[in-house]
Amino acid sequence: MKYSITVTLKKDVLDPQGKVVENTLKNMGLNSLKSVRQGKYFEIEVEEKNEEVADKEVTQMCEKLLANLIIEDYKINKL
Amino acid sequence: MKYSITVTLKKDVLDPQGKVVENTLKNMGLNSLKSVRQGKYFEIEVEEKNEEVADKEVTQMCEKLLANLIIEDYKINKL
Amino acid sequence: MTITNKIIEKHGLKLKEFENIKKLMKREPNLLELGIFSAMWNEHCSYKSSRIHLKKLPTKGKQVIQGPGENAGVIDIGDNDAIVFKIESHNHPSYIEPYQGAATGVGGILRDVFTMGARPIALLNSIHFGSPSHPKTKSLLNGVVSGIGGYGNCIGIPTVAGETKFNETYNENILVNAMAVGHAKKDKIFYSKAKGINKSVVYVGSKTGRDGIHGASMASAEFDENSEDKKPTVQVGDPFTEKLLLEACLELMKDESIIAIQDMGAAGLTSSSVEMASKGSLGIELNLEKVPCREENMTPYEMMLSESQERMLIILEDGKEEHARKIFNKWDLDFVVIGKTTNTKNLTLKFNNKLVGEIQIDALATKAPLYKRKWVRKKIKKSKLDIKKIRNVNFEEALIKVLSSPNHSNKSWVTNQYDQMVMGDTVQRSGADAAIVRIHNKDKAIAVTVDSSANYCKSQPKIGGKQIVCENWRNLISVGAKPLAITNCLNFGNPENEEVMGEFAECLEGIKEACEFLNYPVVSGNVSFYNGTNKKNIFPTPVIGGVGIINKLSSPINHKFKKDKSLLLLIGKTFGHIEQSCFLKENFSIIDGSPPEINFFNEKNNGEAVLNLITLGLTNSVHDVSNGGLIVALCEMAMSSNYGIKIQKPKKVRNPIEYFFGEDQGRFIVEINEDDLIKVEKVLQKNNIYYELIGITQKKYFEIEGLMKSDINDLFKINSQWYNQY
Amino acid sequence: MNSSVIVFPGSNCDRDIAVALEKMQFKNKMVWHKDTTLPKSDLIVIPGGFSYGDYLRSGAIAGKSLIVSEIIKAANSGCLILGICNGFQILTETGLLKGTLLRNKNLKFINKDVNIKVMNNETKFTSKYNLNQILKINIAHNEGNYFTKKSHLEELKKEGLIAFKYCDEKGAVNDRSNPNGALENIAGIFNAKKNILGMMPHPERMVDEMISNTDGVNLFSSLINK
Ligand SMILES: Nc1ncnc2c1ncn2[C@@H]1O[C@H](COP(=O)(O)OP(=O)(O)O)[C@@H](O)[C@H]1O
Ligand SMILES: [Mg+2]
Repeated sequence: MKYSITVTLKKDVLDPQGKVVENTLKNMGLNSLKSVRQGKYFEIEVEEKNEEVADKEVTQMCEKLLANLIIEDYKINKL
Repeated sequence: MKYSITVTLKKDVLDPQGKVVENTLKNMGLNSLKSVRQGKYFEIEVEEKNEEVADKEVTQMCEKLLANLIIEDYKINKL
Repeated sequence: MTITNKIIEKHGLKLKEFENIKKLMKREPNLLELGIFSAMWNEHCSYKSSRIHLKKLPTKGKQVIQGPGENAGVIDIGDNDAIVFKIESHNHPSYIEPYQGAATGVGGILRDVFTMGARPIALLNSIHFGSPSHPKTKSLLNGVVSGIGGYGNCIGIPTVAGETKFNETYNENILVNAMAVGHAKKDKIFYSKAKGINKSVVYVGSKTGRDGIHGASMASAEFDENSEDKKPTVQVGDPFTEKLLLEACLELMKDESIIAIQDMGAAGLTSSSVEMASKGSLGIELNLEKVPCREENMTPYEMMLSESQERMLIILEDGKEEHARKIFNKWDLDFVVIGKTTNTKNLTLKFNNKLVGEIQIDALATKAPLYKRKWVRKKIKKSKLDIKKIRNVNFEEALIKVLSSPNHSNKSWVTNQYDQMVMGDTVQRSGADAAIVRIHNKDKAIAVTVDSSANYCKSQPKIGGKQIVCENWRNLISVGAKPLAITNCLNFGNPENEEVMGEFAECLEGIKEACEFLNYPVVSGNVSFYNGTNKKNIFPTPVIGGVGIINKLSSPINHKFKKDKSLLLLIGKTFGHIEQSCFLKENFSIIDGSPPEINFFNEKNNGEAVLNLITLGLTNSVHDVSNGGLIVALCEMAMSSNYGIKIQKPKKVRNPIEYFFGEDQGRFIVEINEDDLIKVEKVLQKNNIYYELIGITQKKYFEIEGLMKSDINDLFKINSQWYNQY
Repeated sequence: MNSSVIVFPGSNCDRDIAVALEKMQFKNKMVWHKDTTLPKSDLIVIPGGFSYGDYLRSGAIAGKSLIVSEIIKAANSGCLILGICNGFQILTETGLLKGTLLRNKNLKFINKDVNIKVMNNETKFTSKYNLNQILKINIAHNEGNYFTKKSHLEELKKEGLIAFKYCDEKGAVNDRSNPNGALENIAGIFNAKKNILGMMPHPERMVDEMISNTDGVNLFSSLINK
C-alpha cells in the first residue's frame, strides 16, 4: 500500500524557508503571489495488506519520527 | 487561489534522506515498511482570480524556482 | 547489435578511434565494451590532449613521496608525517545543478585523498562565476557556495581557504574547483597498484544507481524511447555516507589488509578496476551480478559506467575478507566481493556466469589515444592605453571603486557558510594570504592556498602561468611557511581549437619554469577542457593549489597590523605596471596590455628574505602585494586590524596612481617594530634586497600624505557591502 | 572526573570535545551509539556534527537510537549532560530539553565567532563565569534558531534556565546581535533540574590560544571543580 504524507509547520511557527521562496518569486516578477509555506513530503510504501493495520503503522511513523509535533502537523493520504 | 505543490526527486536519483529515514523506521520495528522517498512540499496562495492565468503562474514558479527539472519532478494540486 | 556510426558518435568517440578499437580488439566491440572504451578514452580519463604537455612539468624533489599518477600527490613534512593533496574540477555539473554539482565535487576530491590513507584535514576551493549582472550568476553563486559548505560541513572537514571571482568569460560556464588536503603517516600510504593473482576485489560504500551515465544516457535513447529521462546526469551527494566510508576505510587501513585501493570517480567501476589492474600489469575479473544496485534491472552497461558517488574498490590480502566485512558492516556500508585479480591482463566481465565483455587492459589504459594537437603562440597586442587620461582620476574614488567591486569585496559572506574550525586545528582561517592548519597533536603546521589569474593568462599565457605559481608561493611565504609543492587544476576551452591549445601549452611552459626555479614541484592535478559554449571559450584559467610547512608554530604570522607606530617596509621594486590591473578594470572597464613581468631571481630572493625575517621573529605582520597593487594590500592589512597607516608620498615616482595601483610582482609589505629596523635592514642588505621604508601604522586613519585620509571603519564598510546587497 | 562522549554516525566534533576534556583533566571515554551500556560517568557529552547527515531534521534520528534510553536514565539519576550544537538538537529531540531548533533565519549555515552572555552562573556548568560575562565563542550550524512555546519560555525566564544569550561585544541583546533568529537570542538552556545544558556555540573550540581564545575553558573547569 502506498501513502503520501505531508509535514508542515504549525501556523504560529515562523517559516523562514517559505518566506525566502516567497520573496524570491516576487522578485522574479510573479506579483500575484500572496504567500508560500514550505514543508516536507514523503512517499511511503508498506507491504501490510490489511488496510487498518497499515493505516495505523503509517500514523505511528508520523508521530514517532516524521513530524516533530511541537512545531509540525502532518497529513496522511492514501495513494 | 490556493495550490499545493510537491517536488520529488526523479526515480533514479539517489535520495539519501529517504534512505536514512527508511532505515531508521525499520530499526524502530516498523517492519512492513518497504520504501520511503522524501521530497518538498509547498502551499502557495495567489491573488490572481482567473484560474487559467493562476495555473500558468504556478507552473512557472515550479519550473523556474521550486524544482530543478534535471533531478526533480513536480506536481501541482488545487486546494 | 551492430554498432552504428551514430552510436559511436554518441559515445563521444571519433570514427578513427573506433577503427583503432577494432584493431586493438581484433574484432568489433559489443555495446558494453564500446561504453567502456568511451569512458576510458575520453579526455577526462585519458588526458589525450594534455599528456604530452603535462609530462614537461617538474614533479620531483626531495620533498616528494608521490608525484602525479596516483589518486593524489604525497609530500614529506618530516617526522614520518606526510601530506596528501589534490585539486579537481566539477565545472559542468555545477552549472547544471549548482548545489549538488559543487557538493559532489568536494566529495570526489575527498575520496582521492583518503583513498591514500590520509585523514583529510582541510578543504579549499576556487570558484569562478560570470558577471554579477548575468541573470544566472546569483543563483549559481548561492547554490555553489551552499553546496561546498553542505558537503564539507556535514562530513566535518574545515573549508579554510579559496577564491571567489567574477568575470563575464564564465557567464555560460562557471568553474568549481575543489582541493582537499590530508595527513598520513609516511609509512602508511596506500596506492592503487594491484599485486598478486586471485586476490579478492571488493566493492564498498553506497549502492550503484543509474546516475551519471553520460554517453550511456544518450546512446541508450536508441534502444528505449523512455530511457532518456530515467538517467540523470547529475549525481546527488551523500556526505553522511561519505563520512562513514571515510571512517571505515581509515579503520581498515590500520592493519595490513589492503593491497590496493581506488575510489570510484569518473567512469566509476570501469576506471577504478582498469587502473588498478593496469598499474599492477594484471587482469581483473568482475562478476557484475554481485554489484550492489540501487535500482532494479540494472544492466552490466549501466553498472560499469555509473558514476554513483561514495564508492570504493579494494583489493584485499588473502583471508582478510571477514575482518574487513565486519568493519564496513559496523559503519552500515555495503561490502561485497565482486571479483578477483587474474594473470590474463584482461578486464573480464561476467554477468550471471555469462561472459559479457572482455578487453585487454592495455588497450584501455596505455594504448589509449595520445594527441599532439596543433597550437599557436599568442600574438602580443600593443596596449592602446591613454596613460594621461588614467592619471587624472581622483585617487580616493579610484580606490573605493576597487574596494567595493565584487572581485575585491570582503568574502565573509562566502566563508561564513563554511565550517572553518571543525577538527580543532585551524590556526589561520579564511581571510589571510594562506590558511594555516596544525598537524594534530604537534606544534607544526601546514599552510595552504589556491590562486589563479585568468586575465593575465588570457593576455600572455606564459607570463600568466609563471605569475600564478609565484603568487601562490608568495602567499605561503606571507604566513611564514616554506612552500613545498603544488597541485594544479587546468581549466581551459576546447583543445581542438589551436588558440586554446596554444594558451594551454604556453601556460604550462610558464608554470613549468616557475616551478623549476622555485623548486616547487607539481605532485598532482587535473585538466578540464571544453569549458565554454557556442565556440566561445573561457579565458584560460589554471588554478594553483600550494602547500607549505611551518616547522615551529610559535607565533603564526598573518597580514593584520598588530601595533601602533610600527614601521612599514615595502620589499621589492615598484615600477608602476598598470596594464591588466584591477585599477583599470574597475575604473575604466579596460582589460588591456600585458601582465606584469616575472623576475624569477627577485621573486625567489625577496621571498626567501621575507621568510627569513619571519622566522627570526622580526615581523609583526606580512602581506604580499598582488591584485590591486600596494594600496589595496595596505587596505587589506588595515581593514582586518584596528590600525591604519600613514604613508609618505613617494618622491621619486612617476605618478601616484601607477605607484600605488601598479601590480608589479615579487613584492611584500612587512610591519616591523622600530627597534628592529637595524636588524631587519641587515638581513635585507645582506641579501641584496630592494626595499623602501614607506611609512608607519597609526590608529584609526588610513592616510597617504597629500592624497587621502579616511577612517578605516569607512573603508571596511565599503569593502563589506557588496555581497550583502547583491 | 569521568566523562563519556557519545559518538553517532555523522558526529564530527567528537574528537574536538575529547581533546578539550582531556586537556581539562577529565578521564574521557568514547561511546559508540550502538553500545547498550554507558561507562560510569559524571558527565555525558553529546558532541556537535551532523548525526545521520542531519537528514529529516537535525538530531531527529540520533534521538531514536538505543543509547538514548541510557542517557535518559543517567539524566534522571542526576548525571550531568552537555549537548553542544548537534548535541543540543539531539537533546531536544529526545525530550530531555524542551523546545526545538529551527533553520537559521537567513537559511544559511553560519560559522563565525559570536558574543554570548552568561545569564546564570549559579549552575554546575557556569559557576566559574561571572554573571553577565561576555564570551566570544564560535558557532557553526544550520539549525540554531531556538523556538519554544510561550509557557516554556516563561518558565525558562522565571527559573533561570536560560544559560546564554547572543549579544554584541558590549553585551547588548537585540536583533542585530542575534545570528540565527533564536527566540530572545537564546543560545543555550538548562532543564528544570539544571543538570542538562544544551547550547549551540562550541566551547570546545575555545580552549586553545593558538586556535582561537580560551573563553570556553571555564565551562569545563566549572564542571571539573563542581
Ligand atoms: N570560495 C572561498 N572559499 C574559502 N575561502 C575563500 C573563498 N573565496 C575567498 N576566500 C578567502 O578570502 C580571502 C581573500 O581572497 P583573495 O582576495 O582571493 O586573496 P589573495 O589575493 O590573497 O589570494 C582569502 O583568505 C581566501 O582564502
Ligand atoms: Mg595574497
